[in-house]
Amino acid sequence: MNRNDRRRVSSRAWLGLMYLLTVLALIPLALVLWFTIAKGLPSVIHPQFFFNAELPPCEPKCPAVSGAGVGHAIVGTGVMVGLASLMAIPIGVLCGIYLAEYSIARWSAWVRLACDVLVGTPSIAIGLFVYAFLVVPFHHFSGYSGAVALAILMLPIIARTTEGAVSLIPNGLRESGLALGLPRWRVSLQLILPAAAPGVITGALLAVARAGGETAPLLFTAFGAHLLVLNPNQAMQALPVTVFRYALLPYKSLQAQAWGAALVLIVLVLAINLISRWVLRRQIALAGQL
Amino acid sequence: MAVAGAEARPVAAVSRRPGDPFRRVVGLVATLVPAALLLIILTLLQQAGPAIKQFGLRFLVTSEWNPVTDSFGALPAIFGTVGTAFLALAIALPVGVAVAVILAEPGQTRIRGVLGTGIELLAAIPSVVYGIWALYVLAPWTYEHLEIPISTHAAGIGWLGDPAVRGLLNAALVLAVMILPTLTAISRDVIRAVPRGLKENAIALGATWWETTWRVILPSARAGIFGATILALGRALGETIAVTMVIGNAYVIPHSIFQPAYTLASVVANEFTEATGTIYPAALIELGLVLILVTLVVNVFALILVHSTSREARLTA
Amino acid sequence: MPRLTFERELASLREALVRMGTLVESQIEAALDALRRRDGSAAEKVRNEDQYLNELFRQMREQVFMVISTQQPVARDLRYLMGLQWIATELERMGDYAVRIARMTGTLVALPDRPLRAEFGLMGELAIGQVHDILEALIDQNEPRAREVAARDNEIDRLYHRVFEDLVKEMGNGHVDTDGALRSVTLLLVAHNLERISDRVTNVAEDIVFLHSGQVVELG
Amino acid sequence: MPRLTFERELASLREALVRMGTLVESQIEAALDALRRRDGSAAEKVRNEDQYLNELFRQMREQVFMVISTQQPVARDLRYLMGLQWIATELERMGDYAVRIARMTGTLVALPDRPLRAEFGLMGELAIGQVHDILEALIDQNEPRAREVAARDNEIDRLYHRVFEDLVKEMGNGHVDTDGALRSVTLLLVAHNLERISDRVTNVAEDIVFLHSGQVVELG
Amino acid sequence: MADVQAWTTPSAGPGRPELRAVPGAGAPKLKVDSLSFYYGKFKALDGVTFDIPEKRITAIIGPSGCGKSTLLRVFNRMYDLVPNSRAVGAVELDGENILSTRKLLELRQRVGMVFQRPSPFPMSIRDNISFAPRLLGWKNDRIRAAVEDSLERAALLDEVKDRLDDPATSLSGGQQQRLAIARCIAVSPEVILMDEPCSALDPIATLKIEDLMATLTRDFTIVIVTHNMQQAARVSDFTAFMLMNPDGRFGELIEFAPTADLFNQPQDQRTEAYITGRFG
Amino acid sequence: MADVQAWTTPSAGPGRPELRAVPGAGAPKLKVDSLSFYYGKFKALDGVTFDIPEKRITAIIGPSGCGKSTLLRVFNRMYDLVPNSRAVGAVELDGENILSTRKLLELRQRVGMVFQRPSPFPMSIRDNISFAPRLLGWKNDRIRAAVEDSLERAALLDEVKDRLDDPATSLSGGQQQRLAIARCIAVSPEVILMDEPCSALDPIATLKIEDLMATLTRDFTIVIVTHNMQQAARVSDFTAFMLMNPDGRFGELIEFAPTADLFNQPQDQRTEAYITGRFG
Ligand SMILES: Nc1ncnc2c1ncn2[C@@H]1O[C@H](COP(=O)(O)OP(=O)(O)OP(=O)(O)O)[C@@H](O)[C@H]1O
Ligand SMILES: Nc1ncnc2c1ncn2[C@@H]1O[C@H](COP(=O)(O)OP(=O)(O)OP(=O)(O)O)[C@@H](O)[C@H]1O
Ligand SMILES: [Mg+2]
Ligand SMILES: [Mg+2]
Ligand SMILES: O=P([O-])([O-])[O-]
Repeated sequence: MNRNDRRRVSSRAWLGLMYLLTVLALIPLALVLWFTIAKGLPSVIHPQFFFNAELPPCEPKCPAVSGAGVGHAIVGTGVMVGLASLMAIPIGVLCGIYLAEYSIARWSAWVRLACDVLVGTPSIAIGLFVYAFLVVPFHHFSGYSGAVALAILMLPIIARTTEGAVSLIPNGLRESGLALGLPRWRVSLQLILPAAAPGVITGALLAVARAGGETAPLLFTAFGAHLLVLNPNQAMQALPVTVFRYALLPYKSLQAQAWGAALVLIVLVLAINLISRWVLRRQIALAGQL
Repeated sequence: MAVAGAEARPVAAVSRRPGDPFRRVVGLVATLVPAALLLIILTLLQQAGPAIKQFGLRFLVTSEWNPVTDSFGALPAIFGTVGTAFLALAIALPVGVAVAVILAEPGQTRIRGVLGTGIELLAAIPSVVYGIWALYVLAPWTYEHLEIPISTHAAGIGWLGDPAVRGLLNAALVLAVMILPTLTAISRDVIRAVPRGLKENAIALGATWWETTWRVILPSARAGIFGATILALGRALGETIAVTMVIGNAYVIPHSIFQPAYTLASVVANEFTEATGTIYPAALIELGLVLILVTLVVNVFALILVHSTSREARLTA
Repeated sequence: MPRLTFERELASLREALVRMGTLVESQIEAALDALRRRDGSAAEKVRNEDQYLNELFRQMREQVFMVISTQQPVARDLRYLMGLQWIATELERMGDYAVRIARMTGTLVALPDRPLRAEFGLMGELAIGQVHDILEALIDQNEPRAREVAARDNEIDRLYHRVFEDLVKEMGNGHVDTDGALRSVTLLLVAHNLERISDRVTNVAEDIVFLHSGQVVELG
Repeated sequence: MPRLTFERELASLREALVRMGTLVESQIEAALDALRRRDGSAAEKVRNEDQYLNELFRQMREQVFMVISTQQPVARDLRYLMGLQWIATELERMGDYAVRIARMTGTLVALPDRPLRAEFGLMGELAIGQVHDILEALIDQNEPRAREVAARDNEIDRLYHRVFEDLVKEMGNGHVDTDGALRSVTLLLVAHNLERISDRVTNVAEDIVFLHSGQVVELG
Repeated sequence: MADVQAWTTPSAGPGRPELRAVPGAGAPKLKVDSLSFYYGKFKALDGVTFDIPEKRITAIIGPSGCGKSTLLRVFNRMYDLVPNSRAVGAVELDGENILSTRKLLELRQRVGMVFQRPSPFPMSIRDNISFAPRLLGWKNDRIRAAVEDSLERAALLDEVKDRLDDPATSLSGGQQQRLAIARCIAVSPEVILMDEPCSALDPIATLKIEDLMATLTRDFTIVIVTHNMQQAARVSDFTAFMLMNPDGRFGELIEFAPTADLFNQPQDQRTEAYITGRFG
Repeated sequence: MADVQAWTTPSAGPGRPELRAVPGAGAPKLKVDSLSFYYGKFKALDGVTFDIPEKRITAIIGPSGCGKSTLLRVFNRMYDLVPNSRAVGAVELDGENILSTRKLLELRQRVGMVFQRPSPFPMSIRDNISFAPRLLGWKNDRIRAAVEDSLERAALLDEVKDRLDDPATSLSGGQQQRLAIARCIAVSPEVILMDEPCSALDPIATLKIEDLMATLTRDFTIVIVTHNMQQAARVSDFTAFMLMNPDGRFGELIEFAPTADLFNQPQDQRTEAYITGRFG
């Protein structure tokens, strides 16, 4: 077997190995999905799983009561993530545009560093910060503080992905726009940004999904609630918190609830993804051809 | 003629350029990010004040954690955090890059499409879901089918002994699964961004697929993959809930990777709401600070490395 | 696609060439006319006109240069350009012949008058006709026509030889004085030049064939 | 940078041209030699050789085409190519004159022998000398030399006019027979052709000036 | 190049050739006067002086890095994008100094630009052209007219008239470039700058563009930078040859003359060396 | 093109010209025989048949999309990279069929390729060249010799000899392209394929490469695809003109002849139209 044959064979071997690893990487996904559905579905199919927002009084000693719902948690997550997005997305996008369009500016280097550090900042720490900054002064947990925490969490993600997407746009587009005598802000916001839409959107979605799944920053900001709350100025429940709390309780029924909540959470997150992609498909298609 | 033309003008005019208001506006908005970061650190410093005053640097090197006697040390938590993170990275990196290489192969065959979306789905799953899955499915399984066999075979090797249902390894495994998508997604994009010419040239020179990938493509993508790694590492360090659920929450430096441990984040998550008094919460907040510090160190370190490599990266791009 | 600029250049070249052609034609006509009418001043005029012809030729050649160096023509286009240039050269030479005839007229005017033999008229008409027709063939790119025109060449040759023999005989008959000899020789050279003109026409015909088919042929 | 291919093409063209030149030179020499020795077969040979000259010319022209269409020369390069081609044309024409002289030799051989007057020898040498020297000027790209060679033209003209007058007088003196007249006229035409050759040399000189300086000049 | 026949005094090296010697060349549209340009410390252009005649095509040729693009980008102040770059000297557009004007947007509407790679905006063909007019707040019918007209003038209308709403990116490279031209003339500029507009196209598309340029000179003054000497020779009426000064390391204008002259009788040794490919 | 003088029977349209009519052209190196090529359903080439003579430069010209690159990539089986593409017919390299060989690595060592954009590997100049030899497991001194030699032959040695360990990316575009050539001849192939090797370079670098090619023909058979007709005319001994069949939408060989003939006396109307720019 001469050298070239050996090379051929080893190449094949490596290729096989890599495919193997890829499949390996997908096993957890399959398992997670499978178990979440298998364990979550039974409790989800009860209608009162959603609507009966009552949690039995657990103190001092909890009789197992089934049918406690997660409706309020869904609402809570929706409200807080929504508020957070309202805060984070515009700022994040503008920030990203600044980073990309004026990357030569010295200040942008610092902003970029701040973003990187903030992305790396543990969500729990952000929770602590918001607790100290918003909860302590107002003496009560609130949906607002939760939203702020999530917003801080989303901000750097959106900024960096936006920057990435915008700086991928060929410079020719920018120059063509400016050469037509258009002011810089129009070019950036009305020409470049739409062109970069796919990247920006994926970034925003990533952030939303991340925020939707976050627990730690909410533990001491929104804290959680047993009832349906619409006023963000009070403590609010969020799906991840529900999962976290119930899962760790030694009651089978509540653990079942946790699984159900987890299922709902996954479905919601994926739904956000798919829907928004579908809504923006034309823009994505156009920009995709660049 | 030219000279005459030049003299016709009293002074050669230097170009003036009007200011750029748009730049000032977005610049201002962008400033919010550093501002937020600064605010976070300052607030936490202020909140952790009492603990810092009391323990000073000892806090980082002592291992005791006793709310009753109000004596606190962060060492075990730091160990747990760093340990889980790097263990997770060690597991996830090779897999992630391998997947990225496969996904980056040209030609959208169906199977690759499936794999790609699969990986992206991994990213979309909330960490708490991983947590509960790990808690009720992964941990028991690994206990039975990994930890016990290994420990029995590797009897005598201390850090591979004493299996436990919840422990360092399980936390690391969960983390590995959670950071895999980050690694893969970025690495894939970086590898895709490697100019096709490089690959074609290598192939045309009679290199095999593997030689091309290993000697040409991956080196070109080095800088980018490194960046992805750092991002993943940061995520692993800060990850709270999933870890909290499977790490076993034992405030010690475990003698075996199977043994329960604790991470900075987990401690805060578990104890902060019940924390009373002045020192106790302050200490917890200081843990948060330490956590930020660790991530900060990692990031800055990374930035320096990236800067040194990125010059090369720019050349190779 | 049409290559606007290049086509424009070609057109203006063709046109310039035609201008040259017509001028040459009139020059020959004028020269022969002067010869018939023994008109010294007219002959003089022909000689001056030639300056203009040469200038046209110079410009034409220059323009060909510019077109080649700016438009990088190949294949048919290049052949066409070169062909035009060659033809221009021939035309310019024909102009020279007209001038020579005019000079000889100058000589003859100084000599005692005698009736001009008919062949000269014939040869003149034939030559002029050839020049005229070859130009037409060039303009409407008519290759067969060009060949036909070239074929008429031997007609002129025949006349030329007859004139030649007659004149030689005349000189040989023993009673010609110097003037007579000079006159005969001069006329002989006139005929010679006319014959050369029609040779040139043949060359032009060959060039026309070339610039359309790319074939190098020997006519006449 | 050198543009290897192009330079190679140019070299081979220059060389081909020189080959033509030397051939022309020998042709003229041969023709005059035949004339002096009244050698009909030698004259015949000159006429056949001309075929080869024409072939050389055809090939040369073709090669110029190929170089222009494949190498897109501009400025000096283009001038140089065109110049070479023009010179080739002139040389080919000189060859034709040699052939004519040979033909006339054919005529003379048929006539009673008479001593050839000295001017012919002189004119022949002058002409050949001119051709030879102009070729040298071309090869070592010596522009002043070319001008100088062209200047010698009037020398030949002087001789030509002397021969012309003498011959006319001779015919005018009243006792020449047809043969004599024919002989004189023929010789006269020989002289005429020699004079034309030196005119061509002038043209070549002009071309040389052009292909080096790009200036269009009128010499002689 | 009918004018060129009448050209009497070709310019001697740099300096401004006598434009009035060219009948019909009209007044100079752009007067460049001892223009120097700096990228920070680095001097990219030095004392460039020449006039660009109105409604003619002026080509700028020269080896890579000699400052062609830089010069071109001075004419519409594109260099403003480059931090601490600065131009010294004077460039007059119809007598008003470009370098000192604060009316940038107006300037760029008067001086359009077409770039090396056609970058169609990610929208429909129609929107590509109406983009700028709309933002300039034109009336709808005026915009519609402008779209028609500019497509027409860019020799693109016939090919796209029944697919105006397809994405512009679905066009071929050559069509995209003509679209870029249409987009640029939609705001009816007076000068059109082109930076190697054909270097990304195949020969056929290139010749199409060249023909288009020939027709455009009826209404516009065109300045084109091109690597391709033959192209400069084919399309332009005047040619400027630039070179990187070997010791100073800055670009300077070596020769400016009518194209036909420059390619037949270059006045400067270096020009001849360059156009005959004997350079460097 | 001394040979060409002696060319007697120019080819009539497609089909294989009599190579033996060209003295010194030697045996055909590559015999292409009724080659068709498919990208999945799409037929990119149809019945291409001609011979590529040894140690000569053969140019392939034609409008964009007519299948030039495709044809070239058949010669070293690059198309294997494109999923479900397939070649039908026969291409013989010294008599052995390329299409059916399983020894790809060996084939690609015998048939090197240079691409449009020079893509130096992210390593030092030296390593770039020793890349392939190392894979072949050559001894170190042999590799060192190969580096020297190929740089020498690529006319690059003088410019880089004292910076062999700098990153290859620090070279200029033209140098990078010559490096690519050096890298390709390091394993001493018999045939070199070039796909628009100069379209990313400025004219000076281009002429450098062209001269280099002229010298390389001493040892190599070169096949070059180029958009630039003038370039094909300048460098090549033989030219193949390809065209997209209007109705069939597949590329076919229209004419193959010695370059000088093709550019002076094209046998096919379409060829003439293309080279004179009257096309489409
Ligand atoms: N943004 C910039 N910053 C600093 N130097 C620059 C910049 N742009 C160009 N240069 C330098 O200015 C000089 C001229 O650049 P320019 O692009 O004008 O040359 P060019 O003639 O257009 O080259 P090419 O023909 O390759 O486009 C070059 O040496 C280049 O390195
Ligand atoms: N990977 C591919 N998959 C499908 N079709 C392809 C692929 N590559 C090329 N084609 C098609 O094959 C035809 C020929 O392509 P090819 O690149 O060979 O043309 P070309 O002559 O090289 O064009 P250019 O001169 O622009 O490089 C084109 O119509 C192209 O669309
Ligand atoms: Mg440029
Ligand atoms: Mg191609
Ligand atoms: O980072 P988490 O809060 O999702 O564990």
